[in-house]
Amino acid sequence: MIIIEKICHNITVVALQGTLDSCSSSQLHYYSSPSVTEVPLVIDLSNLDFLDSSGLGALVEIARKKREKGSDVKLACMNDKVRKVFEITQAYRLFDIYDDVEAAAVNAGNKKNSL
Amino acid sequence: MIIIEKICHNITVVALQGTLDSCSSSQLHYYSSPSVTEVPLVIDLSNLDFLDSSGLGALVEIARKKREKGSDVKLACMNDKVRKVFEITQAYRLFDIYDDVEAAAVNAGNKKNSL
Amino acid sequence: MITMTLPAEIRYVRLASLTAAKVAEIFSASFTAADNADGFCHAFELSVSEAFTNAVRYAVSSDQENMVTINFKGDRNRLTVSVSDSNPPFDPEFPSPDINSYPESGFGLLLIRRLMDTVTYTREDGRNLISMTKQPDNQRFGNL
Amino acid sequence: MITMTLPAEIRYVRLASLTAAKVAEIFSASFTAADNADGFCHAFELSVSEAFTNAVRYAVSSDQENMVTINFKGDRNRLTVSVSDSNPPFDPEFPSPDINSYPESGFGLLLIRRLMDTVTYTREDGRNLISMTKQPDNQRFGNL
Ligand SMILES: Nc1ncnc2c1ncn2[C@@H]1O[C@H](COP(=O)(O)OP(=O)(O)O)[C@@H](O)[C@H]1O
Ligand SMILES: Nc1ncnc2c1ncn2[C@@H]1O[C@H](COP(=O)(O)OP(=O)(O)O)[C@@H](O)[C@H]1O
Repeated sequence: MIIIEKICHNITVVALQGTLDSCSSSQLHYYSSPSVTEVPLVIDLSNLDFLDSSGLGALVEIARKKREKGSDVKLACMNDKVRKVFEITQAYRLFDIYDDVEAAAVNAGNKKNSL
Repeated sequence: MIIIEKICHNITVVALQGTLDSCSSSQLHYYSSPSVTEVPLVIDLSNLDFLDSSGLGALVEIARKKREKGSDVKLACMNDKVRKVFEITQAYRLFDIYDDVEAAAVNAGNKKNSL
Repeated sequence: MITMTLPAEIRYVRLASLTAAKVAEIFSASFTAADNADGFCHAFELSVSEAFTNAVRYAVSSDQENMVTINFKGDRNRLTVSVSDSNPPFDPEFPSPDINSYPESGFGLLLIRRLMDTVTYTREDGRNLISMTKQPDNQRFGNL
Repeated sequence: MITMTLPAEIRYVRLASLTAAKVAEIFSASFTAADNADGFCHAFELSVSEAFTNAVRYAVSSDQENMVTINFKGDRNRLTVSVSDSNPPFDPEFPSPDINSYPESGFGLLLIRRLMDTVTYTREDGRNLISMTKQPDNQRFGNL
């Protein structure tokens, strides 16, 4: 997996490219480490070709750690294969999910929408 | 392999996408069939990810049949992996090879350049 | 019948899942009725990713190298993939955790059960064998 | 050691060559010195495409299904892939034809010999085994 960081509306946007599975999920550990848990984050999934439950676990960990500190992570642009994993596990309930990075970044400073 | 036909400068341009190997090479047989051997052709390789010697054989057959009828096939936009096959087999000697489709189409009506 | 044998190392997980996707693609190409080929291929890609990950993650270190075997078998209108390992036995009905507790694991077998038409588990000769079957035209859970 | 066994059917050729490319990618990832990983992976992708094609093309029909076995073995700084089939024996030094005669075939073994560092051919138990080895950092013919 390739990780590209960019800034959008003063928010760090992390674009994931390729495969997020049990082999590559540890590459996301940095984003749940104490030094960055308070910083809001957008994860751009538009070039993520494949996600499995281990990759999902890494995203869930980031969400939990950030929320414990009053911050949040927003997800943007998931394709149908990625969406399927969120549907079956019901993980869509844990995340604010946007169709574009722009909208995710604008809302990144807000707490998670309650259902 | 996906084959997309388009017209450029009144010349038929066939764009190959994906893999041209022993499984897919028969998809090119039409272009060496008697009904089209007299028609000049450009083959756009920009989206061809992989070529092997069976795929090369199909291209060589098209060139031979067209030249027998005084026509020609020009190749455009080969990537490094495809070029490697032309180098090792020296098949580059049999073809006029262009860096862009435009140039190939403009020259498609001409006989093969002599070396 | 296609067989692949791999060391139980996590660096091979994508090789396993890509192989599954490609086998499913070739298999579904023989069905004109397969109007959901993408979902069919993804079901195999994801299920094999989960099963191979588990085979590696729950491996018990031994003198011999642990090997994982992946087997594909097309049977008329169904494709079956089985993954076998030499790990301790496990419960294939393992209940998945409550998502609201932010679980970081526990969804592998749930995904497999939901993506596939049939899942069977057998224990034989000291090996686990999880066998997963799906029809290309079965849209129940496989559609993308 | 990774092993794949496939029926000798041409529809599996891309599965074979993609598997080779992926194994080579994983293997070369463990070499920081591999400044030509693309060429290394392509050498395996193309050589296996050629060897598997030949295994299918020159198969003799039999009662039993013909199977092709592909074997990968990483040995310190070299990756070896071998392809074995139950076809009649052949000459691995088969000379390639003159390109000026517009040959439509005959370049498979030439490509293998040029892309790989070492190629050996053995005949054992009624099977052909072509074994192809390359180092990731050997740029002789592998660079793209
Ligand atoms: N191949 C296996 N070998 C041994 N135990 C396994 C295997 N697959 C699954 N298990 C057991 O079943 C449980 C559930 O697996 P799974 O649903 O994939 O969730 P996870 O692996 O994320 O915990 C695992 O925690 C493990 O105890
Ligand atoms: N696996 C194989 N089984 C039997 N014969 C083979 C095999 N591989 C190669 N050969 C023989 O070697 C010759 C040269 O092979 P190759 O260089 O790949 O060219 P091509 O297959 O295009 O003729 C073939 O024509 C065939 O007679």
